[in-house]
Amino acid sequence: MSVASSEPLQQSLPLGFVRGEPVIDKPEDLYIPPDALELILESFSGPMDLLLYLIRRQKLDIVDLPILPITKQYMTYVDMMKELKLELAADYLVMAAMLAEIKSRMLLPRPAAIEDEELDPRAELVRRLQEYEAIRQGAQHLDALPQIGRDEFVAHAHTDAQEHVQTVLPEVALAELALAFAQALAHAELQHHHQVHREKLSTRARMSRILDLLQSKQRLAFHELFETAEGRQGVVVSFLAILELVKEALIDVVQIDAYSAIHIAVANRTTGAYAEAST
Amino acid sequence: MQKHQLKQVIEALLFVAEQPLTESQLAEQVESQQITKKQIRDVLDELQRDYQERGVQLRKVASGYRFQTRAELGDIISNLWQEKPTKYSQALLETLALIAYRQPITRGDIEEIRGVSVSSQIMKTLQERGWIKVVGQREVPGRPQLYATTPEFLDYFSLQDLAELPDIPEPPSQVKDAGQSTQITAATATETE
Amino acid sequence: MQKHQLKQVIEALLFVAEQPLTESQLAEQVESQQITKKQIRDVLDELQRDYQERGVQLRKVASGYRFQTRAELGDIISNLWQEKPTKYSQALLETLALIAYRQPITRGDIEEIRGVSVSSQIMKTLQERGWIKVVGQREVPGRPQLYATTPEFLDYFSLQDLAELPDIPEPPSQVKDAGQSTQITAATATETE
Repeated sequence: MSVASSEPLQQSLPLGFVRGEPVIDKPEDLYIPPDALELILESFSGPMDLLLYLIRRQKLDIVDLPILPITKQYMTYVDMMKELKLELAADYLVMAAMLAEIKSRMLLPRPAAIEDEELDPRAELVRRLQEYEAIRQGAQHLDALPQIGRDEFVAHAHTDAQEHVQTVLPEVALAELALAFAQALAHAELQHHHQVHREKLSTRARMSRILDLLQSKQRLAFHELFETAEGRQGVVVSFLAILELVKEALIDVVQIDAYSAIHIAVANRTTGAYAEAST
Repeated sequence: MQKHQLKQVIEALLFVAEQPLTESQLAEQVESQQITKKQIRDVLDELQRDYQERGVQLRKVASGYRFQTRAELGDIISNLWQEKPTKYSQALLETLALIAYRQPITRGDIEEIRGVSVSSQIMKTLQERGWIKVVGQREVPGRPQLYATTPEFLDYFSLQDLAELPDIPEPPSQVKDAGQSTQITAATATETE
Repeated sequence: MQKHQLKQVIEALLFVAEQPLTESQLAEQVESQQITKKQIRDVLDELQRDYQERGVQLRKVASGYRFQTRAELGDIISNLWQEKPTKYSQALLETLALIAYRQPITRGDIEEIRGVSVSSQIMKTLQERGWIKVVGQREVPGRPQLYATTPEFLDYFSLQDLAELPDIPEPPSQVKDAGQSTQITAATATETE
């Protein structure tokens, strides 16, 4: 995760602990390498974090914030950061200015009449500190919650079920097909060339069947194309289909001698004279 | 580590590992705990028994142990990945309609009527679906293939023969031939516009 | 479908689904079998009991049910991967906490409380992880975007809803925002003000 690398690590790196409180003050009598101090100062996630740390360290009451000592200490840290030429976020200076302003307003004598809590110059800062403290707590809660990939892992089993997935083929309704045909003709504005009738369709279907039969056999005896079971109408349809196939030069009708059996065969390409213009 | 916990660990590891795990790999994961291979094998045996009748089972495959779903559940489980049925494009429907109503017909004929080229994909789809087939070639230069519909096409639309295809509303300019339409009883509700 | 088989199917589905599955989603998977939601819920309850003491457990999180490993096994299991799990920065956690506990909230609100400008990188990371999203705009000049957390955020922390987040003090209201509600519920996530 890129955050870890792009954001400075904010975990405190105290010099040590005294009664459970991290010591990150620069003790007067102890030399701290500038590098270490830098790490400490960089570990604050912002001015509110620093301010809250100073208050907590001295067990001060946020609500009755002693603004003078806090401001003084805050400035000491900011000066240290400047001294170490840390890339001091402007936010720290904004806070410094705010503290200075509150301090000066606290020093001004106020008429007793309008002295109430609402007008305490510290009120806004106190509110923000309380809310920030609550949020810090929320952040700790989040960090402590079990996290997927850190504490808990999603369980998976192998399956070959994907092999059972069937390709679902689109459905088509008959009416859709008829509509599509009408649309195709309408688009082409060729309606008058494509008269479709029931009779004609039977003929065209028979044409397909005859061609299909000729796929497997080179030649078919004429009588093979007629089925008596179909009755007179079937004979007519077959005959019309043969005529149409001949007309479209798709088949040849062959008779070797007079009175010999008539055969039909796939049209010889040399004799094919199909006219595209027939439509 | 107690046996109870070892079993939990091995079970959890098998459920989160991307690949099957061998006994050695499992032993490695818990190595700091001084577990023998024998203990691991015992736990695996026990887990196999525990899951005998469950929806997932512990199976040994070539590269190790893994949990996998019961074979007989494949059909039902595959619903998870089942795609929603799609719809055919207008181009495909028109192509199919032209083949149905005007067969036998070449691709060139279809293109001429539709005024656009017919994609090979459409012809392939229709052939794979078993609805159309080549029934011959037209004996003109290039010998274009002639397409027709198949019995499967009729079956799909519950037709006995092509004559049962719905009649198409006739163009306004056409003079209706009363004698030819006497047999038509099916609804001819489709409209061109 | 017999109850025994229904249980196997649901168990298997939960182990192979990419995402947690809700009762409705499970019902949909077995819909052809005419199973009631009540039956599904009973099976889920039973499965939760069955796995109580196992290495993996059936947990209900914001977007459904899923099997996941016991929290206390985290250390051993994370050994499976070379990479250490991401450690989130204090700044990111504070930003996420603000959005989770005080949603819907603007970037300006976050900056005011944290006292620092919010890095775009953090907002981007949170959005890429799918943990936060824009749910509206506050109707003030500039119409700043309001952020809220998502079900994925809850899933990540194995929570069912925001009410399960550990409590923190309510925001002090003496200076402003006196009317702001402090109730955190899942419903706030969809509020757009």
